[in-house]
Amino acid sequence: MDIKPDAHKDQKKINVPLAYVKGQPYLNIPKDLYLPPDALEVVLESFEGPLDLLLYLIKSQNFDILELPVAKITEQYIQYIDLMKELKLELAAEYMLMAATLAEIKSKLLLPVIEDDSGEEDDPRAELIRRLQEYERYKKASLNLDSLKRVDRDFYLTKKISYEVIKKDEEYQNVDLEKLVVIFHKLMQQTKFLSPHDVKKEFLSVREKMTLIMNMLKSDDYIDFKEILKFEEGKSGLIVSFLAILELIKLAMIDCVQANYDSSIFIKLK
Amino acid sequence: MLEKNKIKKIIESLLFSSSYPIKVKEIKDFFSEEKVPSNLIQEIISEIEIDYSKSGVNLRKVSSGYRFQVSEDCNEWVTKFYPEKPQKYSRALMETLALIVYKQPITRTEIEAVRGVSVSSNIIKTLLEREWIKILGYKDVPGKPAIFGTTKEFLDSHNLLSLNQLPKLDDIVELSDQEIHQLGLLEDKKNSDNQSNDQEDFKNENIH
Amino acid sequence: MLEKNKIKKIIESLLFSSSYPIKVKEIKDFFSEEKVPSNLIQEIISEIEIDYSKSGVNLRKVSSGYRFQVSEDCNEWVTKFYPEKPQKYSRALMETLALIVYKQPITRTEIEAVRGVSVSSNIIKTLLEREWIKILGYKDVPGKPAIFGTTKEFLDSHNLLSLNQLPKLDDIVELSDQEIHQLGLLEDKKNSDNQSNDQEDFKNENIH
Repeated sequence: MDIKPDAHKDQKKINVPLAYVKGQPYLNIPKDLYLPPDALEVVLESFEGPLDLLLYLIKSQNFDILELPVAKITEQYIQYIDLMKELKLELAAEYMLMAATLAEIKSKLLLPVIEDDSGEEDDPRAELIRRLQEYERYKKASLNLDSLKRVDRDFYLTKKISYEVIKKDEEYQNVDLEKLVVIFHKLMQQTKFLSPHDVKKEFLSVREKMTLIMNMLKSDDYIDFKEILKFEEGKSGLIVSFLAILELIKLAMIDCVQANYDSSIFIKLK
Repeated sequence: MLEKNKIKKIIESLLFSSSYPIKVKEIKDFFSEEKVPSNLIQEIISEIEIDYSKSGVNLRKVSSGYRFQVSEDCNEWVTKFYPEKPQKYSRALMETLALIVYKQPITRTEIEAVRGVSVSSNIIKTLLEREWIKILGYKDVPGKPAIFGTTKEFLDSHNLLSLNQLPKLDDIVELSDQEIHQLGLLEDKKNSDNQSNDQEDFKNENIH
Repeated sequence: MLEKNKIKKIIESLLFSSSYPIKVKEIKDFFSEEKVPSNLIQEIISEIEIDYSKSGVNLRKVSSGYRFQVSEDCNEWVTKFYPEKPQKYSRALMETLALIVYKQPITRTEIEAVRGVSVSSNIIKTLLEREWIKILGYKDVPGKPAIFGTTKEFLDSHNLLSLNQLPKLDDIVELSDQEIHQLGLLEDKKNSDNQSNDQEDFKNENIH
């Protein structure tokens, strides 16, 4: 029996051996192992853990969980995990732990029964039986869940239908100003255009004034230098305006003209 | 005010263009701006439900709202039309899911205690990505393990309105022989008749 | 043979459950197994087209087949129903804007000199269309490049009375890495490592 249809497996089928152990064909399986003879590897791979394997051993031989014939089950369990080891299946530590638990229960059962004060027998199998029953409940529940109608397997939804996005006269979303300043700072650092200590409070004022001056110049051909210098802005305001003009001249954006030595200074767009 | 017929058209278009179920409240809120009375909305939704009851798609109420889905008697045809097979989940995943469904809120350690094996991270990841389970919080014990529970999406995916509609755990009786066949071994044997399915299954387990 | 009504239901369910337009040929091929004559398929599709013509969704023939789409007069409602995604500005746009804001008046060449890459015309166009920047004049150098500065609209839309109210550079020079991270800058840096994200940015630039 093959679960994966690859050439290697097909060959195995032809050659009869069930599996290869340490390179040798594996032909003999323990006689009392309840196992469909052609399903060895698949079966061993298919257990979801030691409880699952135990449950299988119990069920497949029609034992009652409550009667749990520990001796028989332990023997078979160990045969299974030996096989798993030989087949180099990845064997979780939990399987070994269960083997130890079974062995412990088995040895306890061999000891003479000691009755406690209440007179009740303390069955060493009780805890394992409880775990098996609980696991079985949820295993059954998982099958029930799997058999529920499930989307995209048993029923289908309508797919999202496309629509045309109608552009509204929305206001543009603003930029995050904090982010803007950080981006600027980073750009400056990148280009070493501005070292941090050069940053001055007036920085923006000068720049803003430069834009204001450019705007003034757009409407008039010539502007009197004095019109730009607004005395009501105070000393620092005057300095800012003056610096703005100097900066604009430096940037070759404006021209400064003066007819005579003592006549008014005019500014015009270059 | 909007005409009733126009409102109906709009509600239809909303239901069809949504990728998730829509709550009646969302529709009512949406139309309250237009001063559409909320009882009219309810009336229209009921009308749409009837209008489509004989068509290839039906309006259906699920846990998180209303959605259209393929009518029951067309499911097999849709399955047949699409060549790709649905994802098949491993037994380990289904057992983990069952424990989360029936024993929620539950931690991974508690799941492992019942299953007797460790739960692979891929299984938890798959269930979280599928949005069938979510982290409800973290348990106040060393390691602060996540506490898992199911989602509305899980209910929606199974056409359930609430967890109460799930088969009861208590209903689960001793397994019959026939059921044993469905379990583990014989199930595997049966699957082996369908090689492509098994291969897919195997692949899935590795991926998860 | 299948009844006509059943075939109609099935075709509806196929059209609604498909993420792609379906070709008439695909439907005909699908039903040929059931011995449904192909002219009947065509007839049914035309009927569905008419059935849905007054509804919120209409059957449309597009280049790759038939598909349902939201009826034209419902588009604005559907658009309104879905919350808008916050517009994300590309890093390139933010950098260009930052330079115009803090170093105005400035020419494109000067922006490019600082950024080290050319400034896409789309970015300038977007900023001009938005009326956040304007051309203040043209510089008297070869090519007469435009000189850019910010507008009153830029201040208004950001609730500023003057550029002086912008966050000062000195305030942020002391920012820790963590704070810069919170502002999203490092996030951008990360994005630039990721080509697909960059592509998205670029797309946005075209849209804005």
